[in-house]
Amino acid sequence: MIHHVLVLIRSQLRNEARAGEVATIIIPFGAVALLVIPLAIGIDTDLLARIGPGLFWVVVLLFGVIVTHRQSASVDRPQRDMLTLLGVDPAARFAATTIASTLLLLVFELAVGAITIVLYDPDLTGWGWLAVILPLVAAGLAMIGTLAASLTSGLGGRSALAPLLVAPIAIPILLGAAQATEGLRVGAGILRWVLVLAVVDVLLMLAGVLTARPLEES
Amino acid sequence: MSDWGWVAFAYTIVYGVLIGYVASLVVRTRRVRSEAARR
Amino acid sequence: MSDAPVVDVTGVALRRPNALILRDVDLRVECGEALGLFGANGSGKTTLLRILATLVRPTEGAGTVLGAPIGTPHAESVRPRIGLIGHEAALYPNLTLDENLALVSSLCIRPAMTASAALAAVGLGGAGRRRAAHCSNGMRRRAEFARMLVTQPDLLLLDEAHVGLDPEASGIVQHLVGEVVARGGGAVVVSHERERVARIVARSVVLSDGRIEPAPR
Amino acid sequence: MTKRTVEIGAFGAMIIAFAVGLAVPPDAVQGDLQRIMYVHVPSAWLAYLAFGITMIGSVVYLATGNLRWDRLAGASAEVGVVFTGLALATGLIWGKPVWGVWWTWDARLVLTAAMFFVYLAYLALRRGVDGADRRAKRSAVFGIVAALQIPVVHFSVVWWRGLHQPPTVLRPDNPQIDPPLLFALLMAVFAFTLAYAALVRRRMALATAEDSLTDAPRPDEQVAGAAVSAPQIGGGRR
Repeated sequence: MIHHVLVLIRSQLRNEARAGEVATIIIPFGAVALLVIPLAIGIDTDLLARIGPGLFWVVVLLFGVIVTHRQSASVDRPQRDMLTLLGVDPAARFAATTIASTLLLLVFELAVGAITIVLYDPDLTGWGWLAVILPLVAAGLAMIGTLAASLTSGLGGRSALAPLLVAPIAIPILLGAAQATEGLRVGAGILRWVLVLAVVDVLLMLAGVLTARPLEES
Repeated sequence: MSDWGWVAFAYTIVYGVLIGYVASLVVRTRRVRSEAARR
Repeated sequence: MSDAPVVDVTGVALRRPNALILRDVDLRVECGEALGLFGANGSGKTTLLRILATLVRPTEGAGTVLGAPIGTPHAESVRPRIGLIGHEAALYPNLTLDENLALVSSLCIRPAMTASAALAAVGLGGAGRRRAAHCSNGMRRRAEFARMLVTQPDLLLLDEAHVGLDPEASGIVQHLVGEVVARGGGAVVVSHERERVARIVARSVVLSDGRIEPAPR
Repeated sequence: MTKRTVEIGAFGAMIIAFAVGLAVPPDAVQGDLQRIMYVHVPSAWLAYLAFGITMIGSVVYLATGNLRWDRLAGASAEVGVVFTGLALATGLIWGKPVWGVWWTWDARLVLTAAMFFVYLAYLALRRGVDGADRRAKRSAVFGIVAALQIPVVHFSVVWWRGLHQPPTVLRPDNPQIDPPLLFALLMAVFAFTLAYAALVRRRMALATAEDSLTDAPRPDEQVAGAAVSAPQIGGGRR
């Protein structure tokens, strides 16, 4: 099982590295979003510095969904049949796709984060905590996105439906992440918000593993 | 708008939507029934 | 392996929203038998193959595939012994043929051949470093046949086996089917090329009106 | 209880609740605007109840595979989205004269809005999937994921906005609400809940009829492939 997961992660990441969808399309798209927001709300550098982290998380949430729905993660029926017949457990497939997406989302977060720092000049007090917060957010988004992708696989209107499934469910992730960074800025405790993120991740992991089989059969 | 105006507004929306929803259920049920009868 | 038939299903029906795909299918494939399956476009051949591969649960019907009752969790245990080639290739487009085959052999419980040996056997030894997306349809089909050499299934299910194949490549189909038959397994070959199929199968049936009928001679 | 009894009871109770809500004296503090609460509170209660029922239906469906539970989940979600929408709308209408703004970032408001969108997503998913079994499985999975997340959404939103004044009704030792007004509120909750039950039953019956229309056998049923015949051009049948 673990062997299967590792093999699948490697081939998914390699597939994405060659396709380059995250690096050449999704990251630039997120960067453009960060660039146009000040054009719409005005160039008040103090204001931008204050809302920078919040905007960063919004961009991560909305554009991160695209990362989990990249072409290289979509498994068409022939590939899925092949993996099933090779005896790959649906839960192993969920785990592999989720972990691969988590790693790519981390890359996405780092790239978009760097752009946020350059454009908005936010306060970076306590940035060491990001080493905990960023992976937790990436994992949560990856799991929601992977679940949404398998829920909508093979349906018409899939590309429009998946983000609608993800966004409201991801509210605790957004709140947890945004409040944690806000807490860092004002020097308040952030443990509670890190805990929210961790709980979300654990619940999603349970849901993903337990429902992989019924989803497989549908 | 007076207080009663706001109350009337709220009640109109609530009861209007509920009546509309009941009507839509009735219409949809009828449509399915007639479709089933046609077969 | 035992002498129980490789495939033995009766009364298989499959209902999908607004359509009945299969009505009442009885099908038996003995050990060491290759069966040709014909039928018009849209008659449900692909779906029947997916049922035999335990990937689709029939609405009605019972029977066994490789000894495991279909539609039960038990059927999952025989999946690694089933090989299915559909009309679309099950390849990751951005991985090379080598990498695709290596993926299969590392997921496979007991690979019968290395990835590169299998590719060489189907005549793709020189194309191993090409990405699947850059290969022609015929090459992708050959890569799929190489996958069968790696996994060595006891039940071989070939959908539209001869589409896009040059004469040499149809020799591969003949070899694969002959091999599985010699092992005492079974094969079901779906194709529209009746002459070519007749050469490799012992018996043929037609799927028509949701039922199996003997093929007209 | 037959379907008819529930429906007639719900209808009667709604009329009584409507009349009582308009007849009771105005609230000491809020005046006549308090009357909006007689439709707002029961709608909000049903938003939660409907979601709970959807969750139960999803779990039991996945455990048993009985499509009845899936229909219950789907019906409850559809009726729930109506009441959640009404709870939001009446909340806005109450907020404008009382607070001076339509919307405030109150924890309960944000939570209700989030639930509304989760419901909408759930219904959109149901509409997108063909076939009763497939639809049931996928929507049950989403129903469970959503149900697991709702408490987390609840706590995170509450923590985000700080704790708010708890509901004032459910404290029998220290009643802060006049008996007639309390009666009007409880009557409304009772009537709306009965209406919810009647609507869910109707919706389930409709779902059963729809499923039997698409999935059940028909005498003149076409088998796959029957729609394809020999071509008219190119020499016909080989």
